[in-house]
Amino acid sequence: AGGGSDSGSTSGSGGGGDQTITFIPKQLNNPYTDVVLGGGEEGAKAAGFASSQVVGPLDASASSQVSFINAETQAGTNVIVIAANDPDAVCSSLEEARTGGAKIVAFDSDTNPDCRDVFISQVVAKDVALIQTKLISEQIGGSGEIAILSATANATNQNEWIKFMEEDLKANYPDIKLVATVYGDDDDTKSFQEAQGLLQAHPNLKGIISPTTVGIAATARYLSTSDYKGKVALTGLGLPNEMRPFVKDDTVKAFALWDPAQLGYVAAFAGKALADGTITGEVGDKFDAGDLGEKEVTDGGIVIVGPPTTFTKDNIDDYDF
Amino acid sequence: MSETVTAPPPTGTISALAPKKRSRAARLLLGRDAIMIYALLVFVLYACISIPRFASPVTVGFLLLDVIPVLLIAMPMTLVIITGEIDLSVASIAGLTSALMGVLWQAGLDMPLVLAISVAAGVVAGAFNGFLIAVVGLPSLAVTIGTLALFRGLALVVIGDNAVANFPPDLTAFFTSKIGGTGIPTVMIGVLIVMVFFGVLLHFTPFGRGLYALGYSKEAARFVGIKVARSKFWLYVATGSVSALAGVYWTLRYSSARSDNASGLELAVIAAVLLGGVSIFGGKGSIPGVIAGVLLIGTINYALRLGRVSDVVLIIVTGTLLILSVVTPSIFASVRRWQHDRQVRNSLPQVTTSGSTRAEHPAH
Amino acid sequence: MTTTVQPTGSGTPTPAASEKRNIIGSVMHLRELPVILALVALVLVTWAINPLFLSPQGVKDMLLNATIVMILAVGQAIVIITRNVDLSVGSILGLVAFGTGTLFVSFPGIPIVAVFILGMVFGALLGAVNGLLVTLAKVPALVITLGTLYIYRGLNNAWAGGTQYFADDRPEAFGNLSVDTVLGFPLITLMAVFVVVIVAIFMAGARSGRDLYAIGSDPDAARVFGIPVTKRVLLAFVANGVLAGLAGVLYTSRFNSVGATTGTGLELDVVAAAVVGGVAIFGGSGSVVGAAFGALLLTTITGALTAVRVDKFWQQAIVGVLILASIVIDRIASVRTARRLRVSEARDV
Amino acid sequence: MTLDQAPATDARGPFALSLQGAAKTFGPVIALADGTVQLAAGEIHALVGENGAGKSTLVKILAGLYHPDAGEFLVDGEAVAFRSVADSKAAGISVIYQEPTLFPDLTVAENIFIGRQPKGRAGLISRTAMRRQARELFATLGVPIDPDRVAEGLSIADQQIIEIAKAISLDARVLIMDEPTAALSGIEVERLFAVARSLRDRGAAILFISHRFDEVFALCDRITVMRDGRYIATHETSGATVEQIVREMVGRDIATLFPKEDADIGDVVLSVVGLGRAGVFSDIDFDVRSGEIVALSGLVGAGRTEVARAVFGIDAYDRGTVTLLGSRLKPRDPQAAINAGIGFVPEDRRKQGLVMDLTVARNTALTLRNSLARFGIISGAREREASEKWSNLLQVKAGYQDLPVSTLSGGNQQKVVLAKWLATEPKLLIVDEPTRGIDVGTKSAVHKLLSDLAGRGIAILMISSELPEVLGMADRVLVMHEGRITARLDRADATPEAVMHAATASMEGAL
Ligand SMILES: Nc1ncnc2c1ncn2[C@@H]1O[C@H](COP(=O)(O)OP(=O)(O)OP(=O)(O)O)[C@@H](O)[C@H]1O
Ligand SMILES: Nc1ncnc2c1ncn2[C@@H]1O[C@H](COP(=O)(O)OP(=O)(O)OP(=O)(O)O)[C@@H](O)[C@H]1O
Ligand SMILES: [Mg+2]
Ligand SMILES: [Mg+2]
Repeated sequence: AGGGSDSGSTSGSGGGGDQTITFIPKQLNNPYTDVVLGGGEEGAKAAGFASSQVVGPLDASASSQVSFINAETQAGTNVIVIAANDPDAVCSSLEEARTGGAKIVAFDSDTNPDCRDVFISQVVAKDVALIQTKLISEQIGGSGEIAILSATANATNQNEWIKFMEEDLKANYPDIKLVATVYGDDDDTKSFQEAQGLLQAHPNLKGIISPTTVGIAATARYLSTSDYKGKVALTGLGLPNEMRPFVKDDTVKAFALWDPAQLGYVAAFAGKALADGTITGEVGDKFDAGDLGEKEVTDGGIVIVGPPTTFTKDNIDDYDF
Repeated sequence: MSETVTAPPPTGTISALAPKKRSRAARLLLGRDAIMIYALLVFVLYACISIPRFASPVTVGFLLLDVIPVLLIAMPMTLVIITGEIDLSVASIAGLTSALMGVLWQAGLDMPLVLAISVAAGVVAGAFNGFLIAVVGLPSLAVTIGTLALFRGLALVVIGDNAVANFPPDLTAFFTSKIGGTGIPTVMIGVLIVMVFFGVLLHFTPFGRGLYALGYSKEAARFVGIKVARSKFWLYVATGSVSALAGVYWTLRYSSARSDNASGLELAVIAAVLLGGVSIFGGKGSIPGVIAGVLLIGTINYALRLGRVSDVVLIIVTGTLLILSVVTPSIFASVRRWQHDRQVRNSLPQVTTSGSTRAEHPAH
Repeated sequence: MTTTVQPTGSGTPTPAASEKRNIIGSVMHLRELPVILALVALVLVTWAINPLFLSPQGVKDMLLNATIVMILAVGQAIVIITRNVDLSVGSILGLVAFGTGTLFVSFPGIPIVAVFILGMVFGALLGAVNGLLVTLAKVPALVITLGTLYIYRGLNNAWAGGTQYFADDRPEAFGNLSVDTVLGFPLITLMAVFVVVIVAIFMAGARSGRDLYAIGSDPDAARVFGIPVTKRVLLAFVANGVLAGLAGVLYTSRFNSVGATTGTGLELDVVAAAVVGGVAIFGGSGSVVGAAFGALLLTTITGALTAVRVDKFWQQAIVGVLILASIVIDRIASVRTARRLRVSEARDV
Repeated sequence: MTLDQAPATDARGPFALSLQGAAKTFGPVIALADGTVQLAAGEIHALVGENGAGKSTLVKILAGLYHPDAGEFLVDGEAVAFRSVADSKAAGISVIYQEPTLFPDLTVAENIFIGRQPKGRAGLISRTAMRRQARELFATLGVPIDPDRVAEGLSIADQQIIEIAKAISLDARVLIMDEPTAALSGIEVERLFAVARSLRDRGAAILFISHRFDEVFALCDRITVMRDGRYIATHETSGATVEQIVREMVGRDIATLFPKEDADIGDVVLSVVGLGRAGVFSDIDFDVRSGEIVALSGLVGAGRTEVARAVFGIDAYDRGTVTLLGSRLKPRDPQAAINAGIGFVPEDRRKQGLVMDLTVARNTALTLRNSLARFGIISGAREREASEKWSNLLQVKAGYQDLPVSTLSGGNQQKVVLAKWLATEPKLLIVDEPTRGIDVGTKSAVHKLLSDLAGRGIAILMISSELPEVLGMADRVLVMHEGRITARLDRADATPEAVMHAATASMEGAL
């Protein structure tokens, strides 16, 4: 990571052309993550980083990211972009990285706000929650039992959405009853079996919300291969490429997601602005996010990327990620 | 008692080929442990030269912080494996300890009390293993696969899907603090005490002597008065306690108490212990070798991360090292045997001749 | 020393009497009995609480869940019986599953049979690597397969990267293997049962199958006795590889996605299933049928606990207790057998 | 000095099996330098030699288990090179090894027929046929062993009998038996001999290894002597004497074999009262006094070892007491027994007596590990010192101190076991088959040693299946049958007839 790579960073927007950025996703080799990171790499290049790296654990456990952060601290990386597996476990090592001069951008899944400079959020958390409750309500006709199949029990983002969903259900959908929340740990097999368990334990279940791409795909696979196909509704957050067959065979009527690539893209620009000192992460700070225009830091040091899209049979073929 | 009858001539061995006797020092310097230590030194040297920024106190700090849980648990695990047993539940005990710490701290107990209760839970968990294995006499591999699930399950029962993070900052800072400018984490002092304790216990006490006998044959051990059940029981209590300490360390270092802390660590510990030269069948192994094994894996791990080599490579390297560590000696041995056989064939021509000239034994 | 002493053989049990004792005895002392009883009890109790548990869909789910672990447990039992162990099965399954996905994507229209064969051959190769390392270098299987667990997983990660193949990438007919049923039994479960039966007959009725027991009972004696130990142990590992390969193909049929992490962490579940099914961890005794029931019991317990809505946080702890209980029961049974033997011998002598 | 001329061979035609000048080394150890033996069809041929003479090594070469470094190996006049045991089996050679090699988890019947189980329907193994054939075999041997029990837990004698059954059931042309009688007592030995003779009469060639000369002379047609890994001579049994053979084996004369000297018999050291364990033994009462050697005699399986194990605390007992020097011993606590002053030389040195992977020094010092420690720490120097002292006393070669015990011959291993127990300076020494598989030289040294120990006031409880040893060594003989003591004989009354009578259950022999 030396200054020998100047030639490749002539388009840098001011500041040192030898700045480095490293992305640490929750887990490597996960399709959703790959889309996010693809956007990140593109953003890093566009923002003018000399080099960008992706490192990370092969399993999504709480502490597995720490030694990667440590290695980055020692390597003198300027910007660390992280999707935290656990908001607190990564904190002390991120503090150490900051002491060493690195800027910390959280994306996708937030860390404890004290340990990062900004958090790049997909969308307003509440919007994500509301769109899912709305979709499920439409699909089950506004009343009946539903359940949630989430990722890991500690996932920061999912837990926040679930909280909003519960509130929304109570306030606006009195006839819908949330009977269970289970966790598939973003593991295909586990999610599959959790879905199966839900249906057996709750014979009157009318719908499932799975606010995680692995969970919704596994559940869709189970439903489409069982007697419950067409009888139990399913929605949540999914990748269009993964969900396409299930939308086409009517297992799933509609689901939502933002464009994951934008998340990485904006994170890279936020990192650049922090490293250049153009922003500090204060509320109201504005920075240029390349093709996506100007972004603003809102309450709690959060940058919102864009609204979620709802995918149905009619529009799913327009997307490729 | 030295009359005519009592002096049979030295039987059996004829030292035609002078036995190449190594001195004790040579044996120490060429032993299995020594090779592990050389391997570690060579790798450290290599990393210092070829990986930028590796040679720095920061490395020492981060590296040691990473290996401490494995290093801790590997100590009693070495003793357990030397007796021919195994403990797969160690990581689950660490997880259970962590979960308990979280719940108790959340409930507002004082930190010393939280620590005492959590470590006590590890002791009880170890004693439970020990009871089933040593007293009831069940196979340890099977039992600890069961308690691996049980203790992890209890951790889930205790803390569910919550995570507790608000431990006192002073305390968590202490767990990542370094001794002066050396880069050595302060907690290494405690770890060192554990290492010395188990090293002395294994290599310099009657108890340790007994463990090797136990690992070879339970019957043989019982005949020399070794209390087989009791020794094993206490070893499991020891692994339980040390795993609990590792759980405490994990919780406070990451400042996060969760049910899945340290999950999967058992295989890493066993891999390190085996790499350190302990025989999985028992009866062989040493603490210095194991320490070198743990540090070797830890250093390679850290060097690769610093060089931004993917973890994919790391796990392949770990697996390959593990296999090499057991296959290489066996290859060396067969090469040596082959060379020896050749040498013997050349040096024993007179036997063949005498065989063929022994006309009194016509065989045709 | 005199040669006129009467032979002490008068106490030998008469053949007829011992034959009768054998039939009743062999049922009563079947190592598989505890696990079968536990399974029946579990299913009945769960069904009483939640009738949906034995609905056609419930039964189908129960069997489907068990199928893959069952095949793996049978393979593992073969290896454990020879006093070895294969911890790399999860990684083998992962590699084969991803390979299966790749085959369907790279060669659209490839016959399903060919995929099964290629998957099993691939598994056999991976198993053979384990077997060769264990037998040629004469080193403990636990160490070798812990090593290949890491290596195979690393290769899977390197090969797959972030790529995953989804149900959509595969022909409908292939996916339907784990959907369609015959008499309420899913097709892949029938395949698994078929495999169990074949392997069980081999282990009990073929000389080379019995050799595996002899090797596990005392490997040194087996070598001294002239049993081709290397060949047989290699055979056990290859057979396990084939079965893990089959499991990998079936996994791909049943689940949605296959990728770098498919099958991670399965190894201990599989060993646990064999142990619960009465396979002695140090080799020499147990049966593949027992291992299959062990797998069925362990996978069913999770489903049963969900069906009766036991708090999910308790589930893993209960699985742990179950494993321990099965080991304890096995021990009680063998202690009783030993005591019976001791007393009856004393009478016979 | 030896008769180097082998008997005329032309009368016997080509040998069924002929090994000449075979050599085998293990690292620095030359186990066999000139292994030569020639077996003719229809003869029983003895192979004798001291411990470590290389007999077992030679057997393992014949079995295809070891590959010789040199030498010529002919079967029926054809040169062969066995690559594995399977090859030797195919050539019709069947071997009983010195150490039983059974599969503990398999049934007795399956142990006998493994690899060649009778087949029934559909090419699958027929258990019924296998069971029947096993019963027939046991009937020939006249032993009551249930073919359906697992081999686990069988006494060494029963294991040896199963090995014999296994070997003879192969109907081999060449049968090799490496000390098959070491664990057997009179009756079983006789039956084995009857079977061996009938095999010979059917034209088999038999190689028989034993340290008991009465057996060798009773059974064998020819005798080959080995010493230090080399062939010495072959004799027709009819023309040889024990003295001559012994001289060739050791290279010098042996004065006496059983030099038990009278010692002053003192106070009671061990007192066993009413000891019982359900199904194994009951009502065991006896005393052993200082300076006294008490022999426990009886047929194999009579429960002698079990009594000794219970006394030492290895096994539990249901009833009775064990008292040493006036204080009661804690049951099931060998360490307490050792502390009180008991030493125990067990019958199975491979599994019970030694830690085969450890060095001679570590093994010898294992019993001393507590007393060698200062402030809980053992020093290696003190350990070696202690070990050297005791192994020198027993003439374990000094150079062996740092070698694993597994590389020593059986006799030297037994010396290490004795050394480690003498090192504890016991008040009572229990020796279970102390000379099992030991050559005459070492054997008489062991006997002399036991006698010396008794002379120094140590009480000795000896279990032995060798009647001459029992009669020669013991001050008193206790005979056991089916778990009970059926006779207590003083030295003067202990005749072979009296002992055998009691051992075979006629209760008249009891007091
Ligand atoms: N595997 C081995 N490694 C090293 N040395 C060995 C090995 N096997 C045998 N020896 C040595 O070879 C020599 C001959 O041993 P062997 O067992 O053939 O003697 P033996 O005549 O059968 O004695 P015994 O009467 O005690 O059974 C001994 O000195 C022994 O220590
Ligand atoms: N470990 C064991 N488990 C079960 N039964 C045993 C065990 N050891 C011995 N027995 C049985 O207990 C009885 C007594 O055996 P024991 O070995 O004590 O006889 P022994 O008189 O010492 O004979 P020897 O020492 O000559 O073999 C026999 O019936 C034997 O089969
Ligand atoms: Mg021998
Ligand atoms: Mg005995």
